Amino acid sequence: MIQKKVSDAREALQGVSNGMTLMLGGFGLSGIPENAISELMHQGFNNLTCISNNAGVDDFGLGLLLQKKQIKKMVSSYVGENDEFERQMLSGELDVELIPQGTLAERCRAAQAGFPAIYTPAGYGTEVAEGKETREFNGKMYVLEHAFRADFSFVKAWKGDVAGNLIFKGTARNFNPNMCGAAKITVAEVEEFVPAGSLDPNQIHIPGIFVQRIFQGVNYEKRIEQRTVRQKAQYGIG
Amino acid sequence: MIQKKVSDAREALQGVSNGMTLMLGGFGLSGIPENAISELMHQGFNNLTCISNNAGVDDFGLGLLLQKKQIKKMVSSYVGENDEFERQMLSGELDVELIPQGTLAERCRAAQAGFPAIYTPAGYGTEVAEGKETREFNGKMYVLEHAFRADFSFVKAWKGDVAGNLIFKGTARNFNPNMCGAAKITVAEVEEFVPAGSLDPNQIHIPGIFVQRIFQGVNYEKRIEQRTVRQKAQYGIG
Amino acid sequence: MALDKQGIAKRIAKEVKDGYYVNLGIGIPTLVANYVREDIDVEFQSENGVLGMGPFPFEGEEDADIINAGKQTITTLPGASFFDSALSFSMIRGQHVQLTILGAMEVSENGDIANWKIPGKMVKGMGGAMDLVASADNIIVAMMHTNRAGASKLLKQCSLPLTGVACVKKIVTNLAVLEVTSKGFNLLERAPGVNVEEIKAATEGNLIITGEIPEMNI
Amino acid sequence: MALDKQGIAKRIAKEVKDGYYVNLGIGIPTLVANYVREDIDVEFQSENGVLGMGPFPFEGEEDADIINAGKQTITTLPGASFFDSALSFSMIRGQHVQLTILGAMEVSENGDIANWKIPGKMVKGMGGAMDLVASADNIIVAMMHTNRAGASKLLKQCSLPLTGVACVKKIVTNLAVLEVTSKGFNLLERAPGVNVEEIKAATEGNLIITGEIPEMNI
Repeated sequence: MIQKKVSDAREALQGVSNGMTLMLGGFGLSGIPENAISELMHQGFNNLTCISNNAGVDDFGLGLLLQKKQIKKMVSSYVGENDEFERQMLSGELDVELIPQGTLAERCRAAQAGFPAIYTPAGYGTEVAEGKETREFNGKMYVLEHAFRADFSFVKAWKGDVAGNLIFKGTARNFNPNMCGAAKITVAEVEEFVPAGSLDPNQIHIPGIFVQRIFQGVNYEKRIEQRTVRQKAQYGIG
Repeated sequence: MIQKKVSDAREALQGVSNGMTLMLGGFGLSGIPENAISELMHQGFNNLTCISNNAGVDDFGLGLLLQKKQIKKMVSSYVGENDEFERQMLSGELDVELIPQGTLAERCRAAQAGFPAIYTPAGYGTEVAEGKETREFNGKMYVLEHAFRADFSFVKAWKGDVAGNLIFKGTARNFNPNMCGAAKITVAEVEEFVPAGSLDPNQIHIPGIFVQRIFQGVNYEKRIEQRTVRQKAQYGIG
Repeated sequence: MALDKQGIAKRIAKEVKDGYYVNLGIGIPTLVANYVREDIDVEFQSENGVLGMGPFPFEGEEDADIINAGKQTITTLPGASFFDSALSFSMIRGQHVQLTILGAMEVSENGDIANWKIPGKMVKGMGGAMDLVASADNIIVAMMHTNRAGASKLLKQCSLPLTGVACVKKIVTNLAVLEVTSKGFNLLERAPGVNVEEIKAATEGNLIITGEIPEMNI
Repeated sequence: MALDKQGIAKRIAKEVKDGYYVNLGIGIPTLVANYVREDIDVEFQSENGVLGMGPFPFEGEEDADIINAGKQTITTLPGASFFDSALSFSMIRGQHVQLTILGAMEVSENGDIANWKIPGKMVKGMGGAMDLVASADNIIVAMMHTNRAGASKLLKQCSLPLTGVACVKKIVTNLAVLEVTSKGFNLLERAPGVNVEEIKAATEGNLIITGEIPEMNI
């Protein structure tokens, strides 16, 4: 078994440098690589290009790096819920490329799977397709979108083992599996580091071959963005 | 929950007719939809185009349909291990399109995922690319390959529920997940039909949305093509 | 009387048919789930990676790992599944989702939709909306007929950056139900107590009125 | 003395380095697994959907659902995983597999390989070979230096339909180890007891001999 374990976020980030392009998993604040983001902040890298569906909130997730102006460019599909982000974007301090969510997922997957580009109908006829090649197939129009090229990919999984095998939980899965193996080096942080051989080979979401480094994450906050609930009393319970 | 259960292979095949294009899961004889193949044979459909990685062996798998000359054309990556197949192909009775295995998988996945075509490096410079569009990306040459268009997709899973959710076992998974939702109608047969809600939502390989009909398969033979073993005695065991 | 948001959601719920997989956008569309008939089988997909969404969790049972595309904590129903973003958009792009309901800032008479950007003012991003409208066969827009300034949102041509081209099939507003045809907005139903003249006045795009327009039955 | 198939496999096993994911083709390549040093960590991938392949099962423990690309019953080692064909070829096309070892009917001096078809005679198909050779960075061919009729399989140009173009990096035969360079086959090692003249005689393509050619150490 090929060993991928490193001791912590610090070791996992070796080789990261200013100006790099990073992929970061997560949807909203769910499934984000909290430890990697925190370490990126502490080490103070700047001029980063971040490919991530969202940009966190003001004081959590990628919002932490935005506050410290470590990010030069964001490639995302949705960046609401972040005032500092909006300020930097409208003032021109931050370069932002907004792309459709499915396109974002598939450009990651293309990099993972060795495809140079894909044809998607998303964005055809909109400003997203401006300057891009378009083409008709079977009477429908598609936009040519290229695979991402990133230096590091940071993902967060629920369980993982020394071989780098990963299992995700619920909707915290989101972009994380698609970003594994989509950068030169993929770093996975996990909530539960499990003994080798304890994961069912049939139930692994991402085989270790797509992961170069894995570590046991610490102090997960797992903040909830929109806490929506029902009252038990209303349903005659409890 | 949307209900997908049908009673048997007979009901699952309603709408199949002569001349249709079918996808069939399996690698070698592992994970093939035995019940669907058997029913296709009994109902005697002919002039079929079959998209399947292999063509079975003389007396099992798709070999059963070949023997009865029900297949007009095979689209496969590897067709060894089948003498009748070779005879029909060399005599010109059977039309055969051989394509790289990864291209086969991805042309299924493209149909499932709504992509019209993909660029793959496989087959560039070979007769597989003859007459096809090629293109350079980042200094490397790629061949444009189109998504399949099939009428029915027949897959075999290990476990499934009434919602059409599927779990596969071991390497019997192979092309089966990629063919789900890649045809107009996807029919899944399962070894174990389990109660609704008994599958962990986190561990479903194919969500039911990709499956139109599901049934409890019967009499699985699960024939082994190459029975390779070690003797326990040789290792001081048993 | 014009409908409120709940009323719009109620009317749209009638478009949800047995056996449909449905994707609900943020805002009014989310409310539609509350009004779907209980005797039909429907599953809700959320593009962040869940099929078979249920209601909000009971207080204290929220799970940060189980949310919808609006980042709200949710639950799942029996038969649910989780999956990654690529597979989620395979469902959408591959047209496995039968009905997409989303909000809009503007819709044009040929079915263009704008709902993701107000240049210089508001740029939240398109999220999954561009993928949804580019692929879905059946798109219903849920929105108010006019904006806060009272201007029509049903236009000859959209003034805001587009989300998708010629894709909207039906629109349900606080005033009316309309279908997009090759000749413009075909008025199908009036909100209870709203008359055709009010709808005409609130619609900038070409409005087609054929015969008696029935009142919505909700 | 020329090597037998086991000998070829033994020599190739020395090319397998710590941390490599390796895809082994059918035939001689399959034997390589038996000779890899035990003190290094290596994982074998089989394109039908398994990573972390182990040895054949003990008699009576075969499972029809657990096979390799040669359709042989296998076992898995701790850390193994199963996956679908699309993900399997993502590993291959995406260059996550470090070493590909496969057989060939012909190799040309520029690294073209032919191994899937003899027109009019044998058409088994390419299986995953075209994907493998089109994407792998590091491809080693394992084959006999000459065919049954005694003709060289290391040619100026392949006569059979190609599997891939300019992709083979190294060749290990019963007679020699050669690397493919821009000028032809560079002879690196001789099989034990085989002399350079024998290799010359068995090689139709341009053979580059620089200095003393060492004997293989296996």
